[in-house]
Amino acid sequence: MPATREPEADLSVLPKADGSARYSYAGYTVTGSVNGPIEAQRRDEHAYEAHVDVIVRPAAGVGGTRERHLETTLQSSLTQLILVKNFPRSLIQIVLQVESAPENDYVNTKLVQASLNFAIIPALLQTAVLALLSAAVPMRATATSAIVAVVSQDGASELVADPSPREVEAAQSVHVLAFTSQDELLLAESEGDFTVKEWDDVYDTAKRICCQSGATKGESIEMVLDEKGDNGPDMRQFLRSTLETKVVADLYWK
Amino acid sequence: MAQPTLTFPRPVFAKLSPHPFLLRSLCPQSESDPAGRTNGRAPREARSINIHTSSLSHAHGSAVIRTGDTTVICGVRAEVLPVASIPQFRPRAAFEEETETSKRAELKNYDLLVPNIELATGCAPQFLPGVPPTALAQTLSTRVYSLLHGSGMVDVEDLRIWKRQKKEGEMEVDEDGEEEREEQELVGYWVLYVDLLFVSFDGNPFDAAWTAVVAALKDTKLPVARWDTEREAVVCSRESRPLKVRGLPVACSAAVFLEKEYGEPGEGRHWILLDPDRLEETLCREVITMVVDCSSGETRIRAIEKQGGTVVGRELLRGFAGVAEQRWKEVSKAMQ
Amino acid sequence: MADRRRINGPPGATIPPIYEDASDKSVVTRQPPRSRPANAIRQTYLKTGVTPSASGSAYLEVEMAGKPGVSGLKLSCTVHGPRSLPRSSLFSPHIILSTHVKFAPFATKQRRGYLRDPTERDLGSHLEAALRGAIIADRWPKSGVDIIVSIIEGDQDRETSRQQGDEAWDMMNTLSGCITVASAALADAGIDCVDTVAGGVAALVRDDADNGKPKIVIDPVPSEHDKIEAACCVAYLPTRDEITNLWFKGDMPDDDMATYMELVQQGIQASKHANRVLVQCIGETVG
Amino acid sequence: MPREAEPSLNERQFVLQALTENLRLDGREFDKYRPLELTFGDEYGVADVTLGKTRVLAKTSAEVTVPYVDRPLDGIFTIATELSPMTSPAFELNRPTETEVLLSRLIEKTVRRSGAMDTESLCLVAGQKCWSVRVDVHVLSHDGNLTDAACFAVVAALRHFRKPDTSMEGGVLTVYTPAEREPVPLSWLHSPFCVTWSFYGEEGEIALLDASWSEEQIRVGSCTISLNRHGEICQIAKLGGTPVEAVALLQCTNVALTKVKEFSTFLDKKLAEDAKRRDKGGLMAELSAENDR
Amino acid sequence: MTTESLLVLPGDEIDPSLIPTHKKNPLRLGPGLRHVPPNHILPTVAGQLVADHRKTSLYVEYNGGRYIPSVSDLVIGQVTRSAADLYYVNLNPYTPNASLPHLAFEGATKKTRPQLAPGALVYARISLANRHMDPELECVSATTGKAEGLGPLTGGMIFDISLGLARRLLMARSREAGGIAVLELLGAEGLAFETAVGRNGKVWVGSENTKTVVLVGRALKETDEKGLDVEQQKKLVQKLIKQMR
Repeated sequence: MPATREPEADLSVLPKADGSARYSYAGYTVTGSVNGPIEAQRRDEHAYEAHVDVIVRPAAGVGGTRERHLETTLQSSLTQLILVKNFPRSLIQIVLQVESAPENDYVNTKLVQASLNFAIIPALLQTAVLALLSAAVPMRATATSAIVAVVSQDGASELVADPSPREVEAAQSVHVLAFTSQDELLLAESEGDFTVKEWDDVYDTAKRICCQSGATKGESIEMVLDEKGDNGPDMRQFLRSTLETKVVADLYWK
Repeated sequence: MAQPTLTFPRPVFAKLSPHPFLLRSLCPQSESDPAGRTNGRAPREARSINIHTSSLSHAHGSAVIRTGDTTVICGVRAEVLPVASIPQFRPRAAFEEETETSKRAELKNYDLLVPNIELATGCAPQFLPGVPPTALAQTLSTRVYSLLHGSGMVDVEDLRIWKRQKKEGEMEVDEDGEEEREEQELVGYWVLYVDLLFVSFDGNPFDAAWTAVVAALKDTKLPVARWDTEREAVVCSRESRPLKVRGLPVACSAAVFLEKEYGEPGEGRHWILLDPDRLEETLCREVITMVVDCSSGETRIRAIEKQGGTVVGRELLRGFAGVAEQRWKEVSKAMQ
Repeated sequence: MADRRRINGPPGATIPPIYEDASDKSVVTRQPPRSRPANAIRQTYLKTGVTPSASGSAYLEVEMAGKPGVSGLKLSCTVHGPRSLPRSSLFSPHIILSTHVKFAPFATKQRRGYLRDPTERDLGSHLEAALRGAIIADRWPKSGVDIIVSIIEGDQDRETSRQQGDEAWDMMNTLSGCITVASAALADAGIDCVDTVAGGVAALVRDDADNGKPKIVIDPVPSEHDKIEAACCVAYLPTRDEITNLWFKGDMPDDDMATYMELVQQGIQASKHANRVLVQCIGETVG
Repeated sequence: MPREAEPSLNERQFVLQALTENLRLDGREFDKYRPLELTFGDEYGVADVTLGKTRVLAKTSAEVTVPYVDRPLDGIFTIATELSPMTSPAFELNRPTETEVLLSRLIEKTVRRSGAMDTESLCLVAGQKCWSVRVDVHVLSHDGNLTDAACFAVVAALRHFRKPDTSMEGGVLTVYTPAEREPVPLSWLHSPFCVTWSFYGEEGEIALLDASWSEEQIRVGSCTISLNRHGEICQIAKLGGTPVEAVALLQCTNVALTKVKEFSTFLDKKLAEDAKRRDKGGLMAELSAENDR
Repeated sequence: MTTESLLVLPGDEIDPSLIPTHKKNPLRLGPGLRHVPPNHILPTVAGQLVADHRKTSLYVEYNGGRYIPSVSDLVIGQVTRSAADLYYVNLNPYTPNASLPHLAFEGATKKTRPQLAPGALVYARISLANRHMDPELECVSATTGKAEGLGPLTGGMIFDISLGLARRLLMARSREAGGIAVLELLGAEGLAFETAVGRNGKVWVGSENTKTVVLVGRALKETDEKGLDVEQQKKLVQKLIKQMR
């Protein structure tokens, strides 16, 4: 099935959780729930701040080592966004349930995969941020994330935003970057074979996707123009409009 | 008469209030006591690394890595996987030509590389046995696995086991003799179990573990294997051949230490501590790892992992590539 | 069910390499018969403080016997504690020992799994018994100590298991090593013991060389002998002349009490040898 | 882990009082289900089921693997129902609660043990290769009556699922990718469903269908009846609780049958609709979409 | 009252012109905002920034999330157990209990204090709340010594509603300011019932008539979940009343 061209999201889809979101983009659909601040177990209790617990659940099969890795990555990033010091000794629990991932019709993939799953990080992070906003958990800033692959087309290498599984498979390098709403680099994960220069170009593309509406500080526009690969969506604008809808709905009575 | 001042011996200070302890040490006090890390290193100074290979007699390749107080042992053991016992096995059709991508997929889909990291050896007080692998252990294993595949160090061709039928005439079996006269059929693969055991843990596990993996793979010698038609099985002769290992990716990690322990991000000063030790790791949230390979002459980046903070931005990351190159030189020297 | 916390290999089973010469006896190049005197142990290397972050630690290595494919013993041991027991646990007037012995996956000729197997539990309990007799336990009420031995390389010959089909002999050497190395680590941790306990192994062997007449040797290497009739592993406190743990295995005529006693005696001898190494090593670290 | 909150005394008293006056808090009659909705995902074998505020997602997957030694001629068929903290913070991973155990057992009995799927058809090479079909049940939101919702989701997902096509030539097994050959459905024998009654009052004389979370919390007993549209009963589970009149139970079973027939026709309708939808697009459309991406 | 409003997300820069200023009384920061020294004011939640120049106050209007206790909030709690001299009361699930001293009731003495069994409901005011301590409750006004409607809630039924609705119901002029009229409409229909609204997203409804309670509950829930305005609330009430008769 064709993957969604534009990101879509619904907030507060789970009536029982404090906050929740369903996010789908580029073939990924993730539902996230947030509960907290709630009572933390003794082992997770921290005297000065809330413990952020992230659980990633694959659509099929039991979570394995790579889900743990994703959890570690997300946890360290989200802890930066949430004002954890507001809730000492408590727990903020984020569960991210993958509903579907883009399927590669050209291979029969195994259920349990051990390798890092780069492509899914943006979807997970985006869902988590939306769910946190829906749960009105106090945050320092929001964040947006993008994935860019460097694909070599007959010699010349080009940047592809939101690559398909096949493109990822054949890509020279794959990069996931996330920026806070203050334009700081929150997360950077790269894999493959590339140079500092290539990473620099990737950075520009990712930054544009993530921070466009917020900061169009002339992020090397000309480079953008002569790049034929699709420019990818404007994540920050997407985040804003999604929340706009929610807030308007919440405050319908005003 | 001098004021009695309350002073702790360093270890007590370190235990009671680690953050101020490290902070104080990093801030220049006076000429007499220059700024530096509590472990006596300069911020951008890594621990020297010591590599010792083929010390294990039951493994096909092995390495012991010592860097500071971190000691890790890696053993590579090869076992035979007959194609018959690969459920999803599918011979390559004649028309499909073999690409780098297809080879990597083959290596991955048939699980021919199996790395695992064991921390629960009491290598540090927080790692006691009798518990399932911690999130850290699992994360490390995943990172090693991904880098093993991502870096393409091992060529699946090197792990294939063939059944060869001579057209005519007996001739001595030769592993990579691609004579036209013989037709060959893929009968199995070598599976490489890469097991890592931490004997002593003092921070920066990934760099040490990865170095151990690379060293052990370079040390690996596979028995020469062939298909025995009588026994209907893969048999090996005593002589062995070294595993071909492409490139030399080297991992280089650092942690960001913030002046304010509980302050706003971006507030106050910060230090980038290369090759952090256990104490430093507990005090730092933002970490960065860059894997580079300069063996081809030019510097290629193989992986970047930066998370847990917002200090390291584009400029710092660019700069860090230089640091990683330096580290590569040191490690590749140690590999000799 | 595959372990979801580890990276699992292929679903189908993998086979350790089968060597073409393995089948015909002719090529089985047997170990040159034992060169050292019957009452001598192999060269042993012992070092403490290999794991600085632990309360105490030690590393023990027994030299390889001459031929390749035969590994010596490589053990590393860490001690954590004494530390207060968790609130949940019951009151205990003395220190609680918890011993773990784990083979590294690459320690033996068959790749070891990560989950603890019975052999490892046996070794653990033997070790626990051996040490309990040495530690002054009531000096730490309400506290516990963890003693972890990682077997980096087991004392084992690639061929023997096929010849004798019994790992027990190897296990005995391994156990005695565990006892010695743990004892060193305890000393390094400054945990008071009544005496330094050390392990020793003696075996009743039968060699064609001396036309099948049984004789007793200490610190036996199975592959150096045609047949091992029986063996015992003792944990022994030299100054107090006490045995804290004794593991005896094999078959001997039940009337032959003398040989039995002799075997144990020799075990004690072996342990005394080990003890010398131990004391010297501790001496170095302390002095 | 934080414990589930007990209902307040007021709540207990009131809900009972209301029931004796033939009132449910949401105004339903006693034998009415909350609105049941079913949506299929883009890929095969995904069923998203909502029952009021209860929401369950079932995902089917299949891969070729090695059969169990003791069952060389059978494929592997597993249903995994792990409740995550998403369902409620009271649930912890790898720590099955009673709810979880009961749920998985009921579904196991209803779907797997009743031979809803022909597992022998999953065997590819005797003793060597077989299909392992797996359904993962994800409870996204728990507002009561998980069992019925989950069971419905599982059956729907399995019937919607297509597994890769295979062929055997000269002893060589080939598993075709979706791009090569259109995947094929599982060989399905019958569709069982769960219908759960909750009982209230001293003799459990009051019986409710599809109890909500708050109703479940104060029930004195429950009974899950699993059967298919032909009225063949797969299992009945009345696990403890207040004893209930046998006659009453019979009545429950009769009502259950009518409900199951409704479920069954509803599912058939949904499957038909989905098939039509896909036919329009069809695999070719998918591929072209794949290409121009 | 003079208010401007716009959507803010956590960390957004707030246009200084929006920040009310006053000669003497200092700026009062309401919920959803934080002050980052020296002079940054940043939103911490997504919502509508409301600046009240008359009160020189600034806050973010939003709905949803978990209730976080704050002093002088009226809440409905459930007694979990009784200790030597206080009750442990749960305000919302999975959070630590609040404590309610046995003597924090109108005219309560060791003898006369109300005996509350586990599971009993109380309508209370939060007397102490801060991030480092579990909250404390009182069912009597410290100043007047009167209950002022606080105390045990007997009979009736409790319904969960969104924090936003709870806030609106508690507004002085809930119809005008909060756009919520469903309760008074039901009253106008001649239904006899009493309610207690807890800031922690709970409404207690008591009445002689069970039907009435169920009906009020459904009216509230539907209004909340469907986000009905006053007109729709009227229709809803009509519908429900018809159903009941």
